[in-house]
Amino acid sequence: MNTSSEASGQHLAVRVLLFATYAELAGRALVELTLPSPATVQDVLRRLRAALPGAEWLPDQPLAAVNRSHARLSTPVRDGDEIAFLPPLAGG
Amino acid sequence: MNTSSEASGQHLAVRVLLFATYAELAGRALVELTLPSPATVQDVLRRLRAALPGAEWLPDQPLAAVNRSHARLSTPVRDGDEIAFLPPLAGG
Amino acid sequence: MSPYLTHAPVDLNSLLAAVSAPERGGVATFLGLVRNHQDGRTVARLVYSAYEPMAEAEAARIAAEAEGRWPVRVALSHRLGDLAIGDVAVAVVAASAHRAPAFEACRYVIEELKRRVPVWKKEFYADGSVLWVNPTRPGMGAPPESVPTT
Amino acid sequence: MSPYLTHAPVDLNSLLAAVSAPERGGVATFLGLVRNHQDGRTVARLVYSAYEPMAEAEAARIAAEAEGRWPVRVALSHRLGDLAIGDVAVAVVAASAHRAPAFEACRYVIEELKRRVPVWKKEFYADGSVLWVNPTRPGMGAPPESVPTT
Repeated sequence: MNTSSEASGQHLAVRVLLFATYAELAGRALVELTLPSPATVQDVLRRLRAALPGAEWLPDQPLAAVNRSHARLSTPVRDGDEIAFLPPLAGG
Repeated sequence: MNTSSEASGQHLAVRVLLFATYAELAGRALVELTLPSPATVQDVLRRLRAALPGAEWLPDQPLAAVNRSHARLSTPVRDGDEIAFLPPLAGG
Repeated sequence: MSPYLTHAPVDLNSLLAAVSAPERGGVATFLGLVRNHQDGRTVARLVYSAYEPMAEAEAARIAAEAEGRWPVRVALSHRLGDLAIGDVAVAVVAASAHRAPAFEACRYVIEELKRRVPVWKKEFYADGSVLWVNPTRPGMGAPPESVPTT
Repeated sequence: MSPYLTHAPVDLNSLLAAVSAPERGGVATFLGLVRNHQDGRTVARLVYSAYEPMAEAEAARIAAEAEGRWPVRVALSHRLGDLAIGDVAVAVVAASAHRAPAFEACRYVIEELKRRVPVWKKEFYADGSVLWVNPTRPGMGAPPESVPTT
């Protein structure tokens, strides 16, 4: 947590969605998080692990999506974004 | 026509089938031919052209089949064989 | 194998049923439908005919080749007689435990059917003309490859 | 495009109808059926779930990519919820004037669907065990390629 940016009020709020195994590991499918700005998907993952027991079981480099498109861990996130961590896909 | 083999009685009879354009060109779909033995598909084609007005319109190297399998013009034919000349295939 | 040639509409569901099994999760299918155009002409209808006993034998050989080369079951059917635009002329179904062999076998079968099975197509055009389709003629489909002989 | 996800049985005929047109004579189809085995275990049933809005968006992107890359129309559908052995889980249909682009587009779409669309499968085995299927785990299907990101 970046105290100086918190003090300056530069924060962003994101919705984090978890699915399948990840939702079961974390015990939840939806988490609302607030982070210092700027932030990346990697920062969201780090904050999620700290905030939610069970999220520690998520892998270090999960598939991720921002606003319903595939994203990298380095992708920046903005206030109001919908971040999802996706277990290995198994459609079809 | 090989007079000596005819004289010796070494002949073979084949059924010749024509399809689609070839049947229309020749005006017939079935021709029974007798040839001196030994003979090839090429010999059958030559005899067919001589025997049947309209068969002259068949190409020099049509697709051919002997007993319902694809064959070359050099394939030998035997007494009783079913020889077919096949216009360009257009299935499917 | 069920007969390849039929004078009735091609029944895709019965082909699917013929190859389905609990261990075969991937099914690739090809349907050849009567198109409304051929080399810029408008097709009104067409008639398929065949050297029937050879077509059956050759289709069975092709199916056996595919089943020998890939872990698949295949089923195939070609309609003869009068067809209208949009009718299914030919159907090929290949089922396997995985999708790659299903696709490869399906593609193999339709390519070989077109190359080797003695079926012919007479097209009736909107302008009143009639032609036996010749895929080897320049501008009339793809050139043929050589046909394997015995 | 109609919705990709459905809780009802996949309707192949309506997919075929969606892509059919008089000028499209070649239709390639892939059906993914529920298999009865996975890595040597006997599967009794399974449940598919999805990140639904993203799955819809990604499926639409894949369809648009295929239609941009080949002269085809594609239709696709994935079933969610409880499925039994032999049920159709996913169907892809690609129609074109000729068969090569139909096959290529169909194959492209199913490969991309598997690689990019957020759908998950929980399998219930005959021995009572339950697993979320992980195609990236050694011995459990093919390894994933990288997923394109925005």
